[in-house]
Amino acid sequence: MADKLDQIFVNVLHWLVSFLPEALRPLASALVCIAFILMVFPLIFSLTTIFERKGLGRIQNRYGPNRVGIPFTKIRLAGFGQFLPDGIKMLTKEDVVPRAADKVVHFLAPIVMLIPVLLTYSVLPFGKNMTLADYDAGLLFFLAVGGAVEVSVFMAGWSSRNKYSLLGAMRAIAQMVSYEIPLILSAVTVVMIVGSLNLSQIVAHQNQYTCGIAHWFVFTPWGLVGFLLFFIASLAESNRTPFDLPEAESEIIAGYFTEYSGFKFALFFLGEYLGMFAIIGLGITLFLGGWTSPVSFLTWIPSWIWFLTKMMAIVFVFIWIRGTLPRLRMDQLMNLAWKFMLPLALINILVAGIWHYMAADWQRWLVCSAIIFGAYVILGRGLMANQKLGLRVYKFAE
Amino acid sequence: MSPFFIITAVVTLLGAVFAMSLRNLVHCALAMAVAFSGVAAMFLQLDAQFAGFAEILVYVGAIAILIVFAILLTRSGETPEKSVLTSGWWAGIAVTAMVFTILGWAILSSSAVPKDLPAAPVATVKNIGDALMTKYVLPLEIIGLVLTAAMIGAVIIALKEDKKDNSGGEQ
Amino acid sequence: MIWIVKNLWLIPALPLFAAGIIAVNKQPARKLAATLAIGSMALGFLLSLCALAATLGHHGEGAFRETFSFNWIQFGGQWMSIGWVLDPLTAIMLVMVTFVGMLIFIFSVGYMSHDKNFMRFFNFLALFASGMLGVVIANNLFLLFVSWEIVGLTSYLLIGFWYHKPSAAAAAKKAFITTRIGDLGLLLGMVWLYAQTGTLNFYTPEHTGCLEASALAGMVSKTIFGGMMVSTAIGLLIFLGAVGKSGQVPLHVWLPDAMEGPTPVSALIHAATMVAAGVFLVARVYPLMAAGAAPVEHGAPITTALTVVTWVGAITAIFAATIAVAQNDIKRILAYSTVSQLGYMMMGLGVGGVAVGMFHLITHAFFKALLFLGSGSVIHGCHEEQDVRKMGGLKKYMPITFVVYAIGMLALAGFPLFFSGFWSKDEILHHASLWSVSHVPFYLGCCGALFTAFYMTRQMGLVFFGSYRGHEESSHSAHGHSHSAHSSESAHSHDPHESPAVMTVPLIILAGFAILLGVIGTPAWPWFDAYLNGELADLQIKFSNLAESAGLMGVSALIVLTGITVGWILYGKRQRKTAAEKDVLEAAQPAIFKLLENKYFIDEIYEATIIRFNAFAAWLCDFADKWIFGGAVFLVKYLTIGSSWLYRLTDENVVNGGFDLGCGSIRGSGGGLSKLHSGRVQTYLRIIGVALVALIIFLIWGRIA
Amino acid sequence: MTPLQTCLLVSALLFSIGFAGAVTRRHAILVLIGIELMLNAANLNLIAFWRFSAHPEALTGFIFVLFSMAMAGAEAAVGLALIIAIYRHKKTSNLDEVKELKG
Repeated sequence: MADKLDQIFVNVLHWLVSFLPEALRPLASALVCIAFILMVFPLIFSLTTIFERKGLGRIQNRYGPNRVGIPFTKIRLAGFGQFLPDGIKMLTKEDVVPRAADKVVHFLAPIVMLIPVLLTYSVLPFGKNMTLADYDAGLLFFLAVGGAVEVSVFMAGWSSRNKYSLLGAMRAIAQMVSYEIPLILSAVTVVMIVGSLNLSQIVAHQNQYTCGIAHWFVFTPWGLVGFLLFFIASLAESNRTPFDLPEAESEIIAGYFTEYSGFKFALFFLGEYLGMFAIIGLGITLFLGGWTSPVSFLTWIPSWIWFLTKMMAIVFVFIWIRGTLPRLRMDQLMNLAWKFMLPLALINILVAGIWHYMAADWQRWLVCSAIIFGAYVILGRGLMANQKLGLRVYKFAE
Repeated sequence: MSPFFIITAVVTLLGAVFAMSLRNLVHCALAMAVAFSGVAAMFLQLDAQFAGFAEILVYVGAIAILIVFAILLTRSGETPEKSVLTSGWWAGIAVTAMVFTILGWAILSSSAVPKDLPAAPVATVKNIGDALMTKYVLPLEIIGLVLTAAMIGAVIIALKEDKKDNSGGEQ
Repeated sequence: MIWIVKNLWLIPALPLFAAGIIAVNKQPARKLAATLAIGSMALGFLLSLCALAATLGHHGEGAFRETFSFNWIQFGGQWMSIGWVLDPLTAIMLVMVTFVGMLIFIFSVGYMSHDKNFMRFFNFLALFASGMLGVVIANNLFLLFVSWEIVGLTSYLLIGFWYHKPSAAAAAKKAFITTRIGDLGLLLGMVWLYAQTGTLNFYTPEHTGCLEASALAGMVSKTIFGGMMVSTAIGLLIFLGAVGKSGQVPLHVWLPDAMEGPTPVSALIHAATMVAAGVFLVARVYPLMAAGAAPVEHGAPITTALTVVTWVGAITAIFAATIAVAQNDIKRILAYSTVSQLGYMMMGLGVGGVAVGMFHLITHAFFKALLFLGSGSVIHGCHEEQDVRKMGGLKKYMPITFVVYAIGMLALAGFPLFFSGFWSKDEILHHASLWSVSHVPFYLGCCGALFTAFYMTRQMGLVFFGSYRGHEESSHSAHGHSHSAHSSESAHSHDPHESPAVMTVPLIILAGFAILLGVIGTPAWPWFDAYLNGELADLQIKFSNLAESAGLMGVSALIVLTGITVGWILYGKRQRKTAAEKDVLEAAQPAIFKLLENKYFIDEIYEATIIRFNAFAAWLCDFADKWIFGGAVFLVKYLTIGSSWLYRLTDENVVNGGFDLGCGSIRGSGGGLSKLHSGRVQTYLRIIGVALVALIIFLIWGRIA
Repeated sequence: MTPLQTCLLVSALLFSIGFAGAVTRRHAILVLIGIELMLNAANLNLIAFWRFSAHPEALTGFIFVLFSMAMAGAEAAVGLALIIAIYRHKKTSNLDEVKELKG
């Protein structure tokens, strides 16, 4: 029964495709999968926007949206009906294009944004046997395609002919390029241990249990550090607080999509959130065991539920961080990436190598933890060396 | 040849033509990104999955962005009013024509071309990694060294060198 | 294998580490230096006791012998292995060296307390101890040689410790160079031995070492010129090293001069241990020396090598003893006494075997260290005065020193029955009297014993009896003689004073041993002999043996008593009045006394012969260098100058003109070509394109053709 | 035409387009873009030869492409740094005006 529930989507797909002739089946199943992804993830996106607004509201001691429910009834759904009027409003707004803008590029930018983001979903394993394109070099595909988002950001920023947009775009690109390096390097550790770039194999490698605890990589010293680095880098990659300088509505008025409105803005918005989901999904796959259960007695819960649960948990952490931390300065942003995360990620690769080649007993835990801790302390001190941290003095406020 | 291949080839060549002929440099760079994506797609068609992904990662993700940055840093993002061609462009066209003619002639007249299509080769990541780490480990190390040297060299070349500006608040 | 065998290396390594740590420490850290050095020696002493216990606990066939070797470096296809051996010889030497060394280190803390180079001193001392212990434990002539040279180096450094004194620097050089002559022999012997046996290990578990039967048989069977066995020749070369180190005639000249070093150094290095290393070396390679001899029922086997050893020892013994009679420096007397006693040891090795020589070595180490330290105490007490004529009556001022010094003196003189020196010397004389080759060494030894008793009594009489004669000197040279060490004391008092406890306690301990050690080697209970030969099982007191040698003992006792009596009459009862007064013997026999005082003019003879020859050779070389080789160089120089002048003429007039012409035309054509070099990248790119086309055409065309 | 020849022709075209741009356009960055296109044409060539060779399992052409990509990255970084440096010195990136090395 549990197995049936687990494989319900796969079986439905097989059933659907079985009506077609043999030659068309692969194409048809791909199309069905794409349709499915296009249905599910935008839905999650729209729910997440409400979730985020409500969460932020709670953190900031407000209510957040709590009115809109099912029309013509008294059912309010705690405000979760809000996304529908929001979406309708967004899609029906006037599409304003600046006169000086480079029209073609301006038009293409949101599309170029959305395509690579959607492409990345093709390699993520959402559940057992639920990978759309099980590439041998899946991780490389994800990172390569994800890198193309930068082009769209540039296109948006440059084509708007607006200095805020351009500034925002340049900031975004600099930030993405910088944080892509620790992101990739922290993923490399997993590749080293698993010996494959295939995401399904990476998940399968973590789908083992000792004493009822899963072999998630986050439970190892290098994996923990890798996950934290990956987590920070993915915050930056998805332009979330505290790395939201490119959008910084209080400084440069939403950055590279200042000049976008209506449908195009919705596309950007969607693209951004889908990118966030994708990179969280990758983080889950690499370090948190993908669709596997953390403890062996919970394996009866369907794998896709696990995946979505983990994803939403991390989305919640993202929202929590957004409500908690202030925005970084540009120099702090760059220092963190180049002087702290990059060396730590490199050392983490070394540690993963040591982990791989040492015998599996307590000594390797000790050695690996010691190296990482030492590196953390030294790098942290290096990062803090030139910064006079202390209570802020408000010169003009009083 | 499959229709997919023809489509990608056409997209690639069109992207290349636009990259070389548009007046605005940013458009050129974007067209170049299209051409590179097309080349990557062709790699995929030729069963070189890894190379295709690497192509996207390197060219679209890195080099295109780098070029865009260089365009903005040299303040050439605007469409120029003057001619965009060199003084001796006609000679260049002539030489290009010669080059293409001779290349095409060489390709078409070559007899050393296999007629039959061999089976799709296996280039799994594992094979590539094995080859890189065993047979080609020396070139790999050298390429690493070259990249490091290039990075340091690029940083040094692009550094501001005049010491007079150091006192200013420029960051 | 017993753990101590495997860890025997720790004994030399501990002082080595101590030396290293002292060397790298910040300078004024006296406590650390002294603690480290003494601590390392104390630990070494404990380990040595363990080693001794291991050898004592052995009950089996033959002597206890365990080795531990490992490969060290590779020469061509062969491995040089080094290692260590534990046998009774090693064990007894280890105990002696570490124990005496420890006591002397403790003594040095007091003696050197005012020296500002205290740390350097302890550094060198610890290094020396490490080298010496290395010599002792070595199971390999190579390791032995290395340690031997470390010992030589530290000896050099310590003799020249007060290098600002020219005499000390000269003495250091002399010691170093003289012992080098002997070491050359040792090195040659070592190389030859390696060539013959293919190994330098003394003993191996497989019995393939160079001192074991198979190797010895091979060397005995070969002869060189004059029918001399190879083993004998090698043995004699090695013995040359021992001669240098142990100050045997004719290489003894450095040892008395070495007394320029601080007194603990004299005691440790130049009396107790290092100079005994030569004796130890001969004892170590004794199987080589004795190889090829016909078996004899009593005493040592008779071979050419051992005969040479005996003769050299006997001559040294009497020779040095006579010189000692006429010396006035307290340390110099002891130095010649040391040379003489080393001669006895050599003689003992030659006539009686390892046990006889080694027994005297051990007893001598204790009482000679005692005497040297006692003299150090005296010198320290008398404000660095070393001339015995300026002492006198110290019995009153320094009672403890007097008692222990008297014990040492009686032990050295061989006072009957109660002192260790008597038993060990008597054993040598006993064996010498039974030597079948010649009786001359026995008579020489007896004369030496007489002289020994005499000069020691003389020294005692001059130093401790009568009245103090130091005032007359110091009263008018007090300012020139003031030492920083004593500046804190009351200025008017120049009386000698007793030394502090840190100096006297080691003296007392050593004195105890100087008496007691004789017990282990009496003819009645020849434990030492048996121990070294590995016959520990059946030991009981045999008074019959005592009776057997009673006659000789009587003669020996008579000789000693005669010497002491004569000495007492001449120097004890009848005290000299002033320091400047002539010596009694000088008054009686001025010529002989002069000869003895000047050490038989050996230094002068060396000066006149070897050194002059050396200087002549050096002058010859200098001459050749200056005129013959130098002339050739000058000739070449002028030839070069002349030819270069010629070249210049040619160059300026002929070559340059041609080149100027050529350059003009090349510049013209270069100007033409540089038009092609437009500086435009794209022009170049076009040219490359054309070149590509040309290349492809060429390739395809060539293929078709 | 065999598939290999098709690939080679496409590659030749790509090369020629890149070459044409590199020799006719005035802006230094465009020359660089042209060179990148030519490099890509070469890569395409290599991949095609690898795909249609008798022994593709040797991976020679494939690995060659990877190395050539890495070289291209290095080349682009240094080339763009040079262009920026030239721009800073001469306030232009027009190659017609950059001819200091004229003989």
